[in-house]
Amino acid sequence: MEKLKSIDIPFDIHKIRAEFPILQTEVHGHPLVYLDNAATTQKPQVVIDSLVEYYTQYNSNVHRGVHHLSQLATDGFEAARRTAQQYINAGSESEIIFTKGTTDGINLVAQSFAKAFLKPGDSIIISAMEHHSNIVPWQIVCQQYGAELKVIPMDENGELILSEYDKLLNDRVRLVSLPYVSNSLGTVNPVDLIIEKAHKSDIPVLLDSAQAIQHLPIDVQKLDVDFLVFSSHKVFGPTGMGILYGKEKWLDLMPPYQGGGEMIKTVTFEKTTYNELPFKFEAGTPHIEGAIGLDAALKYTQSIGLENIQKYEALLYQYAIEQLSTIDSLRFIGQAKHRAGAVSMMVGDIHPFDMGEILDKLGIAVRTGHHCTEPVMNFFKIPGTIRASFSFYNTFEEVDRLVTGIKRAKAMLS
Amino acid sequence: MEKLKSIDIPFDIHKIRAEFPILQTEVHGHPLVYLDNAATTQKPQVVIDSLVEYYTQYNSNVHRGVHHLSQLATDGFEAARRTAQQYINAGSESEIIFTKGTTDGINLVAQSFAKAFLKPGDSIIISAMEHHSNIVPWQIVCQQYGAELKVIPMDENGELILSEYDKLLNDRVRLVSLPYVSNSLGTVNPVDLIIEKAHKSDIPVLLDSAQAIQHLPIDVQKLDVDFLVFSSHKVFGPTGMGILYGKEKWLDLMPPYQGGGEMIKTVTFEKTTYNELPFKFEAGTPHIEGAIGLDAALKYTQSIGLENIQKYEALLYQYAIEQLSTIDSLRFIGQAKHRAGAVSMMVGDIHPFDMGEILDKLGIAVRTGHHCTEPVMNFFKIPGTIRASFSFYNTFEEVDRLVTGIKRAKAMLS
Amino acid sequence: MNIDQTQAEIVDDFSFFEDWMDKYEYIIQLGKELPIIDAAYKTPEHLIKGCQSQVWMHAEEKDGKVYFTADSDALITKGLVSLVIKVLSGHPAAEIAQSELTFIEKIGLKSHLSPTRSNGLLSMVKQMKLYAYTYMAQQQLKSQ
Amino acid sequence: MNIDQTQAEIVDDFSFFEDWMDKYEYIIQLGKELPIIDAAYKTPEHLIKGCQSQVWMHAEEKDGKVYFTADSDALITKGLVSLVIKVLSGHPAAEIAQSELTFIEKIGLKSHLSPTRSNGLLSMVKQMKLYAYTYMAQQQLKSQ
Ligand SMILES: Cc1ncc(COP(=O)(O)O)c(C=O)c1O
Ligand SMILES: Cc1ncc(COP(=O)(O)O)c(C=O)c1O
Repeated sequence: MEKLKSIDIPFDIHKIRAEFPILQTEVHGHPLVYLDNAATTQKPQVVIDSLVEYYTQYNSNVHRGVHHLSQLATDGFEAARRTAQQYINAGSESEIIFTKGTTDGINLVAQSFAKAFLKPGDSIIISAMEHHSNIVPWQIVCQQYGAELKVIPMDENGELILSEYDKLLNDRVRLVSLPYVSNSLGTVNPVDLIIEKAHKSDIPVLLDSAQAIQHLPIDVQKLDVDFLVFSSHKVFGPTGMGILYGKEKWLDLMPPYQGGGEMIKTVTFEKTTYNELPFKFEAGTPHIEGAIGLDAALKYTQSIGLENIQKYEALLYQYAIEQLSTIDSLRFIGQAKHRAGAVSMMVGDIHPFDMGEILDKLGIAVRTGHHCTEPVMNFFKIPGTIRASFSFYNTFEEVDRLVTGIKRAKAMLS
Repeated sequence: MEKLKSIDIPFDIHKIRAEFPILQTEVHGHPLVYLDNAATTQKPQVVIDSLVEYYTQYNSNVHRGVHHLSQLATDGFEAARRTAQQYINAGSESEIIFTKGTTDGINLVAQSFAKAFLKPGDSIIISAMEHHSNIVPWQIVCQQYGAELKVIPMDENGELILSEYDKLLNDRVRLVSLPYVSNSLGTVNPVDLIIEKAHKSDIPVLLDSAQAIQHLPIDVQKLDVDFLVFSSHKVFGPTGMGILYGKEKWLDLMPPYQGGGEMIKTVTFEKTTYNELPFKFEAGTPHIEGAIGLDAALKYTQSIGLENIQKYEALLYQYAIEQLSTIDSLRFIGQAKHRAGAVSMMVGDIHPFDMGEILDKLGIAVRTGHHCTEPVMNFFKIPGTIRASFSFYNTFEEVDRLVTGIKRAKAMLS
Repeated sequence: MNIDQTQAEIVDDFSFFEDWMDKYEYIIQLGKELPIIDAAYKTPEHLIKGCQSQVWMHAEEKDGKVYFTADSDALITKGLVSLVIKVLSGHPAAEIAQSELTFIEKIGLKSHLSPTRSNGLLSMVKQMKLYAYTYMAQQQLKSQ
Repeated sequence: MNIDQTQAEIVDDFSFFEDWMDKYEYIIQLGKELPIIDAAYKTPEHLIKGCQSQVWMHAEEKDGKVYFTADSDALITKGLVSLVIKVLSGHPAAEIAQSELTFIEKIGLKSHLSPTRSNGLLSMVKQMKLYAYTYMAQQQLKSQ
């Protein structure tokens, strides 16, 4: 810890922590050490305030309303779309679809894309390190349309084997869908390369960015990615909200996912004409409050600076790896060269569940289990891992507390 | 107004209004008269507080977490499910599915039910007074499965013609879906009778209760309804949240709607086993905050008492009809004997859009247009209506202001 | 009066009214001065479909100047169309195309109208400039 | 000692520890006293699958009393199983079936354990009572 000069740290961590009310709380008599950020992130006061402000000052249904509140709500809602657009540098607002979250976004693409493009004998490529949310939707459509699900394998370090990916690419592949960053291994995948290879065969790529959006600056135009999804709740925004970015050229060709209010131009019982993008994919009253909260969250993150966050988190991650390595019989699950966010581990043959429970009693929140990536656990032949996942509001002292906690639990459980 | 003795009014309206911060605000220099409750309802302080409390004290991802915050969040989330269950008197918690809202709920049922039961040549029955959200999802599945969409017609008063409904019922009908209360006409449909008739032929019924849940006490077991959906934001809760009630016997036979985290038991790349109810239908991180806010909203409404609300609103509705009737050349669109919530009208041939804009400048929020029920507008051959929709926090004085406002706007626009 | 002079005059007119209700009265009044589109032109091709109200518009060139006629099913919309026509009609295509309609902002229409309405207003202006550009292109073709 | 006496004793034991860490130490210790299930019974049929850890359990009747053996892959779970077995094992089926396990609440397990864990504990108890009822049913059949 002492090695780090304050000059290395690009922001005032104490000021930042003060902005997150929950970080001031205690758990079982200890100050909370929240290291479950890959599951969900905590919210800064500005996000909480934005929700309160919405409901106390301008709550109303959006679009089509002539009255004042409806105008304010519509303005706020559409401003959030522009903030999200700018955040990932999308070319147009109409490429930004509000969803319920990552899972909802993947299901939307899976269903609509399949309806437009998937034929018997086609295939969809995913990877060996998927979250269930990027497996099951594709299993469902593959079964529905008689297509095949193919998997890019990984090695013992938790890195995708790109030579195997090359072999899977052929003219029956309709789409490649994979995580930017793995939630259980921390692996940052070489997505530029993966997209480039797919595009050589005109195959679109979806990036599950649930674990990337809060750690890395993302530029969809530079990546040239076709679809990108993330969840608001994992990037300091409210629950029940997410973003699907899709290139207009694809979204235009895809049928709507859900039917209802907002997504139509005209309706008769005989024939319905759909609205234009992005509304075509947004049936029903949207999660207005969620959009407004996400807007505040993205602006907050931008005010700190994604580059600063990335720099700080890299230092923190490095420190965590170093310190955890000092624990006897601890082994990391996932040792990719390029990692971010989550550190997964096993300590001897201690059951992760036991470890998690003891750490909790010490005020340290980690997640244990398969992290919705059962195939990853099967690959490593383990029941689950202990996962500590970091955010920019975590400190080096908290890493120390984690290490001390694991040591203590280990003593009890060995 | 003076005719009403305070003894008739079952609660202290001033105390209630004080609990809704937004009702204390001004619009264009006038105290806000919010009469757009059918679009969305305002939130009492307890609901706003519940969100703040969640994010400042126990925000965390639910289920599977060993740590303290995750326990609290899971407890809160599952408590909300029980509150909703009890609110509509469902037989079991596993029959309560959290959705994004009414539209999401209808789409879920349409897709999953159709996948399990809809065959070419079958039909689905809806009604002439549907919201688009109860038309388009059925159009989509009917087209997909080669089934036919049939429509129960209505009369000039906006009442369904039940003798025509009888004629539509036959052994190729797979499901009847209709609104409990119409959002553009205010009609309260005789749903007991409609359900009874359908059940005689073993046909399940879905009730779109988006406009019923905030006005009437609902008992799904007494109604014996098969599916019932509503939106949180229309019953004083947060946006992005809704409830689907479904009888276990149906939900068990229906395949999941979305794939992802939470809805699975085990996942391998070859085979996925789905979780049990209600989780089978809840893929991805749920809208935890939304559930907690809905919980607070339903408890708040219960503390006032649905019977009291119904009684007060009936008086208010009656008063509004009486007072509006005094306006020359005003005609009501929808004159069903049994009505609740919304009053739709036209004043001479004044364009509703003009009327809405002038009323807004007087601080009165009404909605104008087709209210997502274009077929209803086509039926009455009008471009739209002026719709005032009431909640229990509206007052008799507000009705007076509406009447005065319409008179003034009429003078300007004639 | 050129385009900017008319704009200045309108801003002046509106400054008399303190209350928005009065401004609306005035806008509605202006609707009655709208040069009404010939019934023959009230066809789908001349329709600018807004979200809640409809506008039909027609443009004609005479002596190097562009004249607009229009109608709407809503009175306030009609008044707004009338305002814009008052500013732009009867001027050379080039001037219309290059004009900057600052009066909309100045009289507070943009912030006071519902966005549905003000978006409608903006798309109307866009449509009128499009007409102007079309005439300019035609002149260009003729002169070649 | 009958079931309630054992419960009282456990409550007493736990009252010595102020800190939950000490209670966990004790629970883990108890796991080591668990009568381990015969390897032959460690089969899927004997598995009570929890959300994060697994428990195998076997029941046997001898001289009118029911004896339980078990195992788990997690130490804390093992300790909890051990606790429940300590209370219920070696008693007549009828007593097991009718027992009320108040000690779980009393020593604060229900509020301190993760719900995953405490739900697991409850389903374990349920399973044990089910065994007991099964034996009672068998006795009933025999006696007819
Ligand atoms: C009768 C009816 N059905 C469905 C809906 C759609 O509800 P939501 O937009 O909350 O999904 C509404 C709300 O506008 C409605 O009034
Ligand atoms: C890589 C990845 N994909 C998808 C998801 C699903 O996100 P959500 O549950 O917010 O829909 C997660 C979150 O757990 C994730 O980490």
